[in-house]
Amino acid sequence: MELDSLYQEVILDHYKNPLRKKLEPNYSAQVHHVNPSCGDEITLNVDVVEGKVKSVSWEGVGCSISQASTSIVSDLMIGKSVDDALSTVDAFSKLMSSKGTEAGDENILEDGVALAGVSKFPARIKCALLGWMAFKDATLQSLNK
Amino acid sequence: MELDSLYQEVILDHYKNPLRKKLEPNYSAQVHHVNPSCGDEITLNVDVVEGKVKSVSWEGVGCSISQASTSIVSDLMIGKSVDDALSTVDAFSKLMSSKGTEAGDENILEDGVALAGVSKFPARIKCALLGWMAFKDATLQSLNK
Amino acid sequence: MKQMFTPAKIKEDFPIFKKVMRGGNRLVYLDSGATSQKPFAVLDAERDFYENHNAAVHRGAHLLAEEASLAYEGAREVLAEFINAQSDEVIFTKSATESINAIAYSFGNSLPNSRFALKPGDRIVVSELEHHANLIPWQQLAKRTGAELVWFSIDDDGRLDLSDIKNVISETTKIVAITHQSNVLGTIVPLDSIVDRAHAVGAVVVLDACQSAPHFAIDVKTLGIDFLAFSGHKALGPTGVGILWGRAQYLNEMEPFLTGGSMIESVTMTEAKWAPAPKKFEAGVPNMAQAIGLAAAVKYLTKLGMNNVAQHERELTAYALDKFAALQGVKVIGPKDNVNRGSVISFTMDGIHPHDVGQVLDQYGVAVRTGHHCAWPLMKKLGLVGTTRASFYIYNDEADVDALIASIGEAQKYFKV
Amino acid sequence: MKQMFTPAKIKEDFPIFKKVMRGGNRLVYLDSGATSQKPFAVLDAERDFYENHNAAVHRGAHLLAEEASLAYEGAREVLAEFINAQSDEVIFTKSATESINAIAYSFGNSLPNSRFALKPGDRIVVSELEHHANLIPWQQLAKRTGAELVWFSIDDDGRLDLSDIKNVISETTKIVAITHQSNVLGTIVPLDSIVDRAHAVGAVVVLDACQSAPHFAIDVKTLGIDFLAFSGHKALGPTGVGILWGRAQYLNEMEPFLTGGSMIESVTMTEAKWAPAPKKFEAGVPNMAQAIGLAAAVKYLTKLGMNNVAQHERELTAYALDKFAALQGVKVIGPKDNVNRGSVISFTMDGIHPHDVGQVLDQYGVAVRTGHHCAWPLMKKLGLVGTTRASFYIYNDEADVDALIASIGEAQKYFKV
Ligand SMILES: Cc1ncc(COP(=O)(O)O)c(C=O)c1O
Ligand SMILES: Cc1ncc(COP(=O)(O)O)c(C=O)c1O
Repeated sequence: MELDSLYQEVILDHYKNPLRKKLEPNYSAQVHHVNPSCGDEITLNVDVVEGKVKSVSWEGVGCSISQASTSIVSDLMIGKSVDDALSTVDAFSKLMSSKGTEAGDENILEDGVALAGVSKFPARIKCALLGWMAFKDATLQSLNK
Repeated sequence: MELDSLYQEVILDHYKNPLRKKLEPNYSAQVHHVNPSCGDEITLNVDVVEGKVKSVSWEGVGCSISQASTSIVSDLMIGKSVDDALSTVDAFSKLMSSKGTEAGDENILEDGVALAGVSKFPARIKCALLGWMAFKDATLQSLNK
Repeated sequence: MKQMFTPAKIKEDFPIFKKVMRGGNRLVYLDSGATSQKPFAVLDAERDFYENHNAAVHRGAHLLAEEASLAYEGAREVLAEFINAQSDEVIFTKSATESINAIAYSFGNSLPNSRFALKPGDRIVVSELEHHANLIPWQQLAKRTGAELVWFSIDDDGRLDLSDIKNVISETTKIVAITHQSNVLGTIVPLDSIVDRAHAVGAVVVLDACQSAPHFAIDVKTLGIDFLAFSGHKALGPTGVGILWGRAQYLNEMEPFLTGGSMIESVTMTEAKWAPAPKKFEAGVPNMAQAIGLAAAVKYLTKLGMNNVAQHERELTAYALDKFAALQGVKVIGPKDNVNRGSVISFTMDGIHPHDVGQVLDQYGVAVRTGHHCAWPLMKKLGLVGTTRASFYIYNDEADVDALIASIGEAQKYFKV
Repeated sequence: MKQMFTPAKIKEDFPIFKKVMRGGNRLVYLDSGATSQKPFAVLDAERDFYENHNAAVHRGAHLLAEEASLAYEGAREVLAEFINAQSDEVIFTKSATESINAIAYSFGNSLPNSRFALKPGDRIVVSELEHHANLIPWQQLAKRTGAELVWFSIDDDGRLDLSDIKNVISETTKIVAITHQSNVLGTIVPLDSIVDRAHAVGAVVVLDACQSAPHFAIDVKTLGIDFLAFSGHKALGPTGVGILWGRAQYLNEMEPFLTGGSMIESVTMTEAKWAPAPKKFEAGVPNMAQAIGLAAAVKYLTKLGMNNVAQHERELTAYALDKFAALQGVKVIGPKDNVNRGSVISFTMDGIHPHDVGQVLDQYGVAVRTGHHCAWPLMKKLGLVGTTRASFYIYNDEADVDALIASIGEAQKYFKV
């Protein structure tokens, strides 16, 4: 069933038990992102210290894809250098626009590869990207401070 | 040929030698009417005296149908009572919307019946009506004075 | 009459029902609230125009231009009859969205001494039920003119709260813009008291009929409203065409919205005078094929009979509401009884986000809409991120409802809720 | 390349050429300047959308909505490529008229401190060649903002007089809105000096490409303009769709025009925030089938090759101008040489009004346009009530020109001039 390529077990797990879903009081930037076509919203805090992502935390409402994806990106980025983090976001964006032709590099994206199937469902790509774009935005804002 | 039902000899005659095509200095109302879809314009003077159309005169540019029709209406109305004149306009309007099913009453419309064929050419009905509508407008304005 | 109404036969008029959906399923189209499907009659009418009569209307001295003009003006007459209006009161726009913006901009363009001019202290009234298309244009008009935007609230059942109507529609109110039927909840708005009060204070009533005109008979004279807007694509018609109706008297007084060719009486380099309505509001070469297609659509509806359409949808909604009432973990949002409500059912499911519900339903060929349905303020008022919405039309039947209910069960299984 | 361009074969792609005209004649369609005919490819693309993929784009979680969105956004990419733009710079409107009004209203809506805001003392520049669609919206904008409307004159040949360009495009100029090719005379406007001067004073250039985009290759980057508008229906596309292109940077800064669904970032009862372009400028369910049809049209054109199209029309125009030069009592209005002119020929006939010319031609199956061609100020400048206009396109050939010339002779016989 096509559905199974979208809703991998990993995703449903993250959805039921999202990681880092509690805003940390310390952050270098806070962003609020919305998916205007479905109404999903998240607030995401990033704390960048000395060129490294020290913490990522978030709050928000959304579908399983956006919640799981935000959970995945938040956990994945902690400890990475900003450069490394941003290129990881790029790798994920590329995967999302692959129309199902790519599987994603598990060394780079870790649990993120479970979202590969989303790229076959154009309407859901925005859901998967919500958290990643929020993270990117917050990280860039941190740099500009 | 369909054309011949549009361009009766009478019409071409009126077109080449239009009647009353010189503005009279005495008038009870002057109107300026335009056919915005083709740019034809006429100025028409009506002199209504004691409930009778004393004179009709005009100037303007336009196609053979609008020029001939204005010539016809101008000449036809002189001497008529206002009531008679207005009901003659109505008879002509009705003829124009008859889609070629009516020939027109020659006792009422005189040369105007030559325009009966226009009703089969929807794009030309406005041309044929230009002078008649100007006459009606000017006559009604005369009454309101 | 009823036995004539056979959705299975109607489906045969709609080519899209041959489509094979995900999982090899048939199409269970429950998204007519977003856009309806199109019968052959509409596709053929458009095509006939292009193949045999295509020319710019009101221009050109040739046979094609004549035929195109007759077809286009004929379409206007068909639409006028559909809502019991005069044909020179019917304006073809590209959509209901354009229709509503046209009214708002036209009012905004009017001279200070005009009845349509708004100024600080004047009031525009809407409701919490509005689709963005009947909200944001008024927000913007209020902003441009300094007028105040005020709204009717809703009660827990999604019905308008009219208890305070005298204060909401104050003496300073110039415009009341209201939806006829909520696209989210199906609520049908009681117009009589609103129209009475609006007219008592000298305001005009603008009706968003997007969700009503396709579904039940509309008579603008009986309704007593002043302007009406709906979209062709929700009424079996082509995309790219909408209707704006206004009382002749108002249309004549109003300033135009879009300016350009064919809407003028005369033009110089610095000045232009306007043609009478409807031309004044139809600048440029119009959406001729779409207007003609929409006329074919309303002819199709009229042949079915709008009262039969309404009855069919009412019965189907009753059937569906019964099924929903029996479901666990599923909540209908909006009126739960079948009184003054249309054939739109919004619902939420415990533990599954609407977007995920829609996705599972799609796997079973069931096409619904999910999200805020362009009525975000309503969602916020209801404390929801979104709903899943099933909306019915002439081609739907009980088997479609059964498929919906079954796929909801599958979603619960899939998400283990 | 040239031998590939066979109008007789192209005609076979256009169903309307089977039409039998008045007097039993074949259709000699010389009115593409008003609207073009449509090939099967376009009609089939629209129909395929309705029959297999119809749904509201950007909404709904189902397969049809996905397919509709992909098709619609795919159409945007095709159009972007056609004019060498980025796809998020391409906005689907209902017509060129709407496109131009959208720019004018968007500027009018901008905040006082915006680069697009106009105030008394600012200047908008147009030309005497303009179609009403590229004149009245600017008159209205000038009226609403207090800005001054100024224009380039034309010389006796119908060419723009740019000798005074420094004064016409003054330092206070904010907008230069100009036609690329006159729909009446065929004059192609030299853009380089206009764009240079406009940019030197900080003004934006709005190009009315209605008569150019369908007929020769357009590259917005090379032209250096800031906004461009054209209509689909003149470019083999369906009615009810137009293109508005603007530089991304400007679109991002501009206020929206129509407001409603799908163009927002967020909405409350009192406030709305806008989505990025192109969505910001596409409120409501869009004209999906028409956008997709237009994409099929420009694909058809691209396959022919826009340079081949231009060359074909140039050769046909040369052939026609030669024939016209040999006629007695017939005067070509506008450029008589075949340099910087398109495939539109306006003419007057001694002793016969254009409307009567058109009528006689129609009797011979020759479809032309007559009147002021929505360029009334130009007519007045030329001292004419109107002209008869023949306009050529890909499906026309020398036999069509011969039919035109022969029917002109018949008109002279009929009216005995
Ligand atoms: C030069 C020019 N500009 C603008 C327009 C307006 O286009 P439309 O009526 O399709 O909006 C036209 C055609 O009518 C035109 O020829
Ligand atoms: C109630 C209501 N109003 C307005 C609209 C806007 O219609 P459109 O997007 O066709 O302009 C819609 C549908 O989208 C609607 O349901």
